[in-house]
Amino acid sequence: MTGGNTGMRPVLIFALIGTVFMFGAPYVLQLFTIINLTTAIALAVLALSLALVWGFGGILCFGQVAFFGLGAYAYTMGAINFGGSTWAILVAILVSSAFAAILGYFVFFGRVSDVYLGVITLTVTLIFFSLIRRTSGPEFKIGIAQIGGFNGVTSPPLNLPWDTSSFLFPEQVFYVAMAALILCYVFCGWLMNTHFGRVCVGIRENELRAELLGYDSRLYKLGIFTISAGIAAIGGVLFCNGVGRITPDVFNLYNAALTIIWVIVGGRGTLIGPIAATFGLFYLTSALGGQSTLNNNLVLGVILIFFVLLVPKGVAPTITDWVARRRRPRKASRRARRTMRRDEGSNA
Amino acid sequence: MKPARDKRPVIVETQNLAMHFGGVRAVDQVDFTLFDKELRCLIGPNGAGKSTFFKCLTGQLVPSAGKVIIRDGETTGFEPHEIASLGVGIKTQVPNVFDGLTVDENIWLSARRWHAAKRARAVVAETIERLQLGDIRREMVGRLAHGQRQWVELGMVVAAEPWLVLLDEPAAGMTHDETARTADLIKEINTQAALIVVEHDMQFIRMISKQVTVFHEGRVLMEDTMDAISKDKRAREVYLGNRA
Amino acid sequence: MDLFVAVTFQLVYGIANLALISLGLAIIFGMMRVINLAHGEFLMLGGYTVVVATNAGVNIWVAMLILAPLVVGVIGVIVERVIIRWLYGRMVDTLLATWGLSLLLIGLVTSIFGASTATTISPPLGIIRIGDYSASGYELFLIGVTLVLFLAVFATLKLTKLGLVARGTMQNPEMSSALGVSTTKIYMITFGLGAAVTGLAGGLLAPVTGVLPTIGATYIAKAFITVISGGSAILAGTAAGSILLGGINGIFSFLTGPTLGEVALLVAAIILLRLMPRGITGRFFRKSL
Amino acid sequence: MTLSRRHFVMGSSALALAAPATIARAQSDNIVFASILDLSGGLDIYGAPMAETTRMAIEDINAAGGLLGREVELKMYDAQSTIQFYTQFATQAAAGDRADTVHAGITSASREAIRPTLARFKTLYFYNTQYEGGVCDYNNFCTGSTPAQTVAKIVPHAMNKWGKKVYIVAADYNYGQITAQWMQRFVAENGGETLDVEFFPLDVTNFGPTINKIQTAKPDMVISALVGGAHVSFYRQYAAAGMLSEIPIASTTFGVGNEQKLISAEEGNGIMASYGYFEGIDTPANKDFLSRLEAKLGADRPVINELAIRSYEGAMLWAAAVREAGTTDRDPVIEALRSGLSYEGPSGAVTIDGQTNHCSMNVYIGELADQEWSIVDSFENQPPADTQLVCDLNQNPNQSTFLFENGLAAAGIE
Repeated sequence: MTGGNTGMRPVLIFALIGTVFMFGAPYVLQLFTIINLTTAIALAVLALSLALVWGFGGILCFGQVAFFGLGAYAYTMGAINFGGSTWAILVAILVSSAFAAILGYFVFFGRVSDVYLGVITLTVTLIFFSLIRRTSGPEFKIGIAQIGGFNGVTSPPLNLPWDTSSFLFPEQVFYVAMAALILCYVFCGWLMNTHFGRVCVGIRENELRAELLGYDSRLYKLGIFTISAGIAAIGGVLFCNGVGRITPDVFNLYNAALTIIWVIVGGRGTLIGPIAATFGLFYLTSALGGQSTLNNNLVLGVILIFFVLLVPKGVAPTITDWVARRRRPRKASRRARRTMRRDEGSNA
Repeated sequence: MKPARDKRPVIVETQNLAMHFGGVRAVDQVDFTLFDKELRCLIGPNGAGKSTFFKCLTGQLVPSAGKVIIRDGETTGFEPHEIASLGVGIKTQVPNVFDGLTVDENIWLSARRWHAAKRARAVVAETIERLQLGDIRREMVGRLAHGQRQWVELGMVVAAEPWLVLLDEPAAGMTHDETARTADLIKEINTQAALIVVEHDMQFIRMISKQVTVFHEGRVLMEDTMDAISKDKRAREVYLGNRA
Repeated sequence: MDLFVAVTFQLVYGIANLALISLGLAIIFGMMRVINLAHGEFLMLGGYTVVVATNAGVNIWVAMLILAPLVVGVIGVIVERVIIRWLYGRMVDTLLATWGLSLLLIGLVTSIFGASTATTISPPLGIIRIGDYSASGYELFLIGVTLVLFLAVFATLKLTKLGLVARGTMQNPEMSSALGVSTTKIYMITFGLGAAVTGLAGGLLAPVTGVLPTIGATYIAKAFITVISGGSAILAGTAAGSILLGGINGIFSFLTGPTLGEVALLVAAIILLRLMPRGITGRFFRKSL
Repeated sequence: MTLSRRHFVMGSSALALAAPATIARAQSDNIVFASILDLSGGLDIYGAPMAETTRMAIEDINAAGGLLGREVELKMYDAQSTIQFYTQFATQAAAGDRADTVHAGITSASREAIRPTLARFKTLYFYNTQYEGGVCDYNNFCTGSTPAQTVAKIVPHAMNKWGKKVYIVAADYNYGQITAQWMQRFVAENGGETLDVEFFPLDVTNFGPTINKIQTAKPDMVISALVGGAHVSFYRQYAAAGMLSEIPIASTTFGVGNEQKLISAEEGNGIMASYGYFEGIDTPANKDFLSRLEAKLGADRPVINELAIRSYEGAMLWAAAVREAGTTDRDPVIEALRSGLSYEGPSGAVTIDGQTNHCSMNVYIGELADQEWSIVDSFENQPPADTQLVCDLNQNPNQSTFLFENGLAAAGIE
């Protein structure tokens, strides 16, 4: 696992690549690919949120999809009630963060840790799954929006800010999604270079030491947990736009597992790794859906075991280490100079 | 309560402090007083209760009975971060450092707790200089030798500029030279702050100590200078006996 | 009165059922600090063993009581040798690897047997009458088996060397190596034993619930929550967790219907873990097995 | 982010299909038939047989010379029991493969996820599953039976045979709830009494408490709308408690996933069910179909149920419409279908009802004996009466809604 302080430069480089992709993709890729990419991007935002809370905060949240799904539902309910998506997006982020804050208070101030925290978050996810599945019927509604039970509910598409008559088409939502992903990514990168972010990494490394330095680890954990829930909610908003619908399935065990897989494949302690892994595995699962020789569960299971056993750090950190090992002997002095500059810059 | 031998204000005090684990009384009715700018060593054989007592002071353990008072306020049952936030620097027995971060980052996290960004950087630079960590400042702490890790932890304590420092076996696992340097550092810290040092190494204690408290079976056996203790029959029996 | 007896019987059966599906997971968790997320699939494999064996003409009792634990136990040992042993001390990683194993097993069984399998096994015992009410004799049998299984595990822990190490590990996870026994071997046996108990449970439940490749998902969350709520003591923890959660689930199911019964179980588990982060036996009955 | 407004196409009806100029043309001159079903994950128990009969339908069409002199190419997607893949593959099929028709979906959730996508890309859509009814969409043909078709027949049949007091158990989700409502309605219409209705989450496997309640209520029969693999436990536990011989069971959902093969003969004997198809239908068309299927897949072929047969017949209905329209273009094909097109298939005559885009079909009642259904009664040409109550596409051809989304009451049915 790498330290949290990697500086902003790689973050900005990847953000630039993302921006180029965002404007270039529509001229290279087919329409259906662009439309379908929205879903992948939404899931990448979800992976990013887990990369933040698990990879940097050290909090193993099995139920990150709970915040993702909650965001999607809150957006859908909000957009139906308000007749537009602008406020609904804010509501989604707020609802999800607020819920995370309450749940986080409950667990972090109760000093629930490790695997027990994982169980509680997973359980909360399963409660959503069970409860929302049974909300079919007219008596279950929020405002004028029916919750829809097992079948789920149609999510209104995004519209231009405060212009409820101009809905975006799926291929246009792609731009919004990509921009949101880039912004969330830069935000997370920036956050990890702030005092707050570094303390979070410190707590991940050694909670007692952070406490002995006078940091209340509970507050920091609560903070990063809440922020990551808000980011997951943004992913949820994009997701229900990409799919056009939100169903309780979003809360199921398979999706909870998949989120963990993205982060472990991409690498804990990096932000770009899980994003890249999401796109890679999304492509893979889509490709698997077009064939019927290999069972998909089989393939996913093998990937997960393979990574845990042989590439436990995940792809991104393994590549970084490999590059670093190859460069170190010859370019040690240059690297030291660069590190120094980087530190000066990020401490400012 | 022991009569004050000193005009300096009392900054740490415990009253009837006790810590029980099941049926075992690890610490039993300890009354303890520390004055401002004092340097006190706690000694005693294994299982005497000194480390448990230390953890009651740092908030790592909540005492079963009695009170801990730091400066003017009662801190019994405080969380470690609350104790540290009073301006208390703490080093635990096992080196507690951020293994995945560099030496720089470790010390920065301590300095930044108390200072704004710019001043924090200056404090980090000073601390690195003072502890002569310049050569390894970019290294991951997890890759350093045991003694170096101890020093990084001391660096974190120093960087917080505390007025009270609690150290649990600071010289454990250090080479002879490192131990001597640690002793010097402790004396230097003592010019600004009071210290409580739990230690095994008698030589080390002789290097730094003025007043020493001897623990035995969870209680304070005696409290005196190192010289007096080496001559005391009871102390020799329980602890020094065959070693001094 | 008859109703009361019938409902109580169902309540006890619900608790025994929960204990039965959780015990194997608890053994592995309590002794090795490994959370086996492929637990549901081990149950599924137990069920498949029984179905395949009976279809091949094996007596159903032999299939359930001997073959199911044997086959799944051997699979457990293989899994431990190939995957788990590389990951000791890395709780999260074992969790993830077993999650992968769970997906793999579902995929494998689907590929071999197809999405649905013809099963012709039925509960081999008759009906018991409680006044106007009746219940399945097989359910009574399962309650009995659960009790016997607990006693057997208790005896193993109390009387064998394995049990000694197990108790040591439960008190102090680092201590087992200090006892001078081959921890590698002990871990392998433990995992195999846990798998075998799980296979037995899966085999016994096959006639009640049927067998599908995806049936494991129905069990895993419940077993998982029961074991974590119970804490690290294998028997006391599983028993306490099952009684509390199974009891709440049963009572709510009868009073308000099964949906709220499920929700009540989950909510109870969350509150419990907030109050006792180390589970029931992390707070009470600490010295128990 | 600055995005020029030029990129945003305003309005709600204009299609943005023309926006990026790089859409690939269909790769060949083949007619493309896309199928999206769950072939892995929890729903594969339903999807697998549907996929087999879909393949067989395309083979049959091609064996008969294809359509309009062109070969029909089958693109099959596995949605892996995940809703997002439905939207994704539907987009890919419509915009990428330029499919001429898409036959897709098992759950209502999956149908509702892809219906808007296919409407937007003007791609003809067939949903070949029995479901709760209520879809009213010009572009979407639903070939499966709906509760009013089957429940309306089985309830009086069972009540005549067993008695008037009924206990309903149903899966706790949209389909189960709406089906339970129709059950209550037809019980009342036939002068019966519903003692209790109980709903079960889809993953419940312990039905002990409910069996106690049924014993307390002492109904003349139990009607079940339980669904899915976990709920099969109900029938096992019910039989194990000795109840099957005392209080019989009727169902319109038992057998959807070939549940009769998942329980033993003793556990299932006597259960009554109603569908638009049973293997035992004694017609040359059906016998021929089954023998050809067996020749293709061998003796361990899946048991054919209504889901599987509609997948075959849905494909055949579409093929017949293409032949009649003389083109694969959507609008003429829809018109051909809506003109009351009929196909004589293994289940009998299936006729498109132009008012609702659903089908009128034969309904059969079967009783289970030794894991095989034997047909005890049949009703010809039953209309989709429930959807007809609320939907009239002749009046409003632009309608594209799922009217029962929030239950029957919300659609104005008491």
